[in-house]
Amino acid sequence: MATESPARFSVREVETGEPGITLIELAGELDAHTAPDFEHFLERIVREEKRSKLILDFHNLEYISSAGLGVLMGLIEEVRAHSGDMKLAALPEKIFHVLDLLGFPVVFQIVPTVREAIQQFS
Amino acid sequence: MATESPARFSVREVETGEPGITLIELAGELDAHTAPDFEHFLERIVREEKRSKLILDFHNLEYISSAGLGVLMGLIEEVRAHSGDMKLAALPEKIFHVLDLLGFPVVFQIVPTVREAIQQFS
Amino acid sequence: MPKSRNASGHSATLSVPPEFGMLITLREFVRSESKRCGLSAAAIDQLSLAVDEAATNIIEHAVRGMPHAITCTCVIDDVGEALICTLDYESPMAFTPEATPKSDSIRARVGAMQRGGLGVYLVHTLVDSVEYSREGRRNRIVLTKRLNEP
Amino acid sequence: MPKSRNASGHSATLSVPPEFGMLITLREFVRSESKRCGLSAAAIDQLSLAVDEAATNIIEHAVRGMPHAITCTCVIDDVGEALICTLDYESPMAFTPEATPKSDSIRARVGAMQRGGLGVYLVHTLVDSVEYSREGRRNRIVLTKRLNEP
Ligand SMILES: Nc1ncnc2c1ncn2[C@@H]1O[C@H](COP(=O)(O)OP(=O)(O)O)[C@@H](O)[C@H]1O
Ligand SMILES: Nc1ncnc2c1ncn2[C@@H]1O[C@H](COP(=O)(O)OP(=O)(O)O)[C@@H](O)[C@H]1O
Repeated sequence: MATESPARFSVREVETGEPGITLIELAGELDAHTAPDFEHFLERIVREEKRSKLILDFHNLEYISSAGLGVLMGLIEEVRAHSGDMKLAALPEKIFHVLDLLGFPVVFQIVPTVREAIQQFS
Repeated sequence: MATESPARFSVREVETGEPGITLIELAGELDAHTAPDFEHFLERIVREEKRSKLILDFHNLEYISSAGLGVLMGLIEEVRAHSGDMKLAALPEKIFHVLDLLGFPVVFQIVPTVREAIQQFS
Repeated sequence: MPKSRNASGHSATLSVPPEFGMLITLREFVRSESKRCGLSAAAIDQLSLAVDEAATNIIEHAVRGMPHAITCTCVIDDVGEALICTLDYESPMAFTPEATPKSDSIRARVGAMQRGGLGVYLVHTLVDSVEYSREGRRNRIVLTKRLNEP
Repeated sequence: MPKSRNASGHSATLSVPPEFGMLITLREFVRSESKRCGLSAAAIDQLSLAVDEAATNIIEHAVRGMPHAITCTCVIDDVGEALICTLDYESPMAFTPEATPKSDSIRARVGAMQRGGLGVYLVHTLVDSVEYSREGRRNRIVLTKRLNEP
């Protein structure tokens, strides 16, 4: 059944010009339906391509449920094991609320802007 | 049952500073449920208060169905019989489309801005 | 007959009591389903207005005050080319408009400042096809909107 | 038992097949109904996330692949103070979480980078009350969200 909207969630890599830093832009709604796409995307970057300085740009993310948060949880240790990190940048307020409620700021670096996340890595 | 949202449709009079001209601002969604409110409001102005130079500001109107258009149809002749008019101003494009489809521009003066509607009356 | 398998299994169904206060719920449902199915913004506006007009008529002329819900489903057709939106309701009488109003007669009507009579015209104008059917005591109105406007 | 009259007559009911792809439809329905009922923007976000988490669990742990729809209704309670959102589904087994997770244990879990186990906590944290019940083969989860936050 062709009932998938192409636009409800997307994840893509964006050039930063900074070697070694990977910027990933999320957009739309990240729920149990779209989390597997997100997970495959991140797994390829972390496991196959062994990249470990990751910035996730949440600016255009409209929604996240625990299914999406689980993807972050599932890969953060691996990234850190390769001396890298996964920084979460530009969180819309309502998305920050959800992460905050669950204590994510203790584990994840949450950064106001992508620019600052890049500076922290450089 | 208290299932009414206060915010789904509103109609109110706005001061213009121009004596004899009545500016009415519509906002929200005008459908078969909210059309009676709109109709009572307009009837009071036209029948009880005998005002006849009316400008309807559509700028904040998000939706209109034929039930709302019926209200306009039901009072336009009366307004004109009192040497007045009912001008429709600042229509959002998607609302203009609906009126245009039905030939409303033949009957109603549709004016780009409230300011121009006021000038036409003055 | 509309393809009834489209109204089954894999789509969401909204059911609303026959009250005008539920039209907004119905429109929002059609908007969110047709967005999910990939309709353009203009097509979403057209389809949700068509469904509102059809449902307004169902409530006004067929079932207001009756206890039976109106149900609505939206699904993509089997070939992936159109969204099929079905309204289904119980009614003592069948309904099929005798003739679909023509653009000229609607414009003449509006030009003469006659109130009413715009709903059925809008339904038929805003979507690509409209089918009416009856099965037992239930009427069904099926609106089809192509995904790619011609 | 939840007041079952609230799930009847005067409210809209959405029914969706138990598929993750339907979560967005469910959220949009809860959003539009709770907006119509006058919930604040923040409360709408919280309730729709709570419903999503509860429904995700229903699909994941109870009914995925089964033919039965999950139904959802949202109504204002009799005194006009809260929105009652009910999820209802057929399942071979009852479900009531043994103990609601506490904030500390969730934070410890997250701090230890353990994946999962956040859904039930979110459901209970984001709304004012959660009731679980079973009637015949149907489970019901009733989420209550106050209209005026304390
Ligand atoms: N679902 C329906 N059931 C019964 N009669 C209907 C239905 N829809 C439309 N009608 C009939 O068709 C007529 C034309 O409808 P419409 O074009 O919407 O104009 P209006 O509702 O303003 O009369 C109605 O007056 C009514 O008699
Ligand atoms: N509706 C349900 N039916 C059956 N079991 C459920 C249901 N909801 C939750 N559970 C059980 O509760 C556990 C905790 O759920 P949750 O907090 O959402 O975390 P997760 O789903 O990540 O395990 C689940 O693993 C599952 O065993």
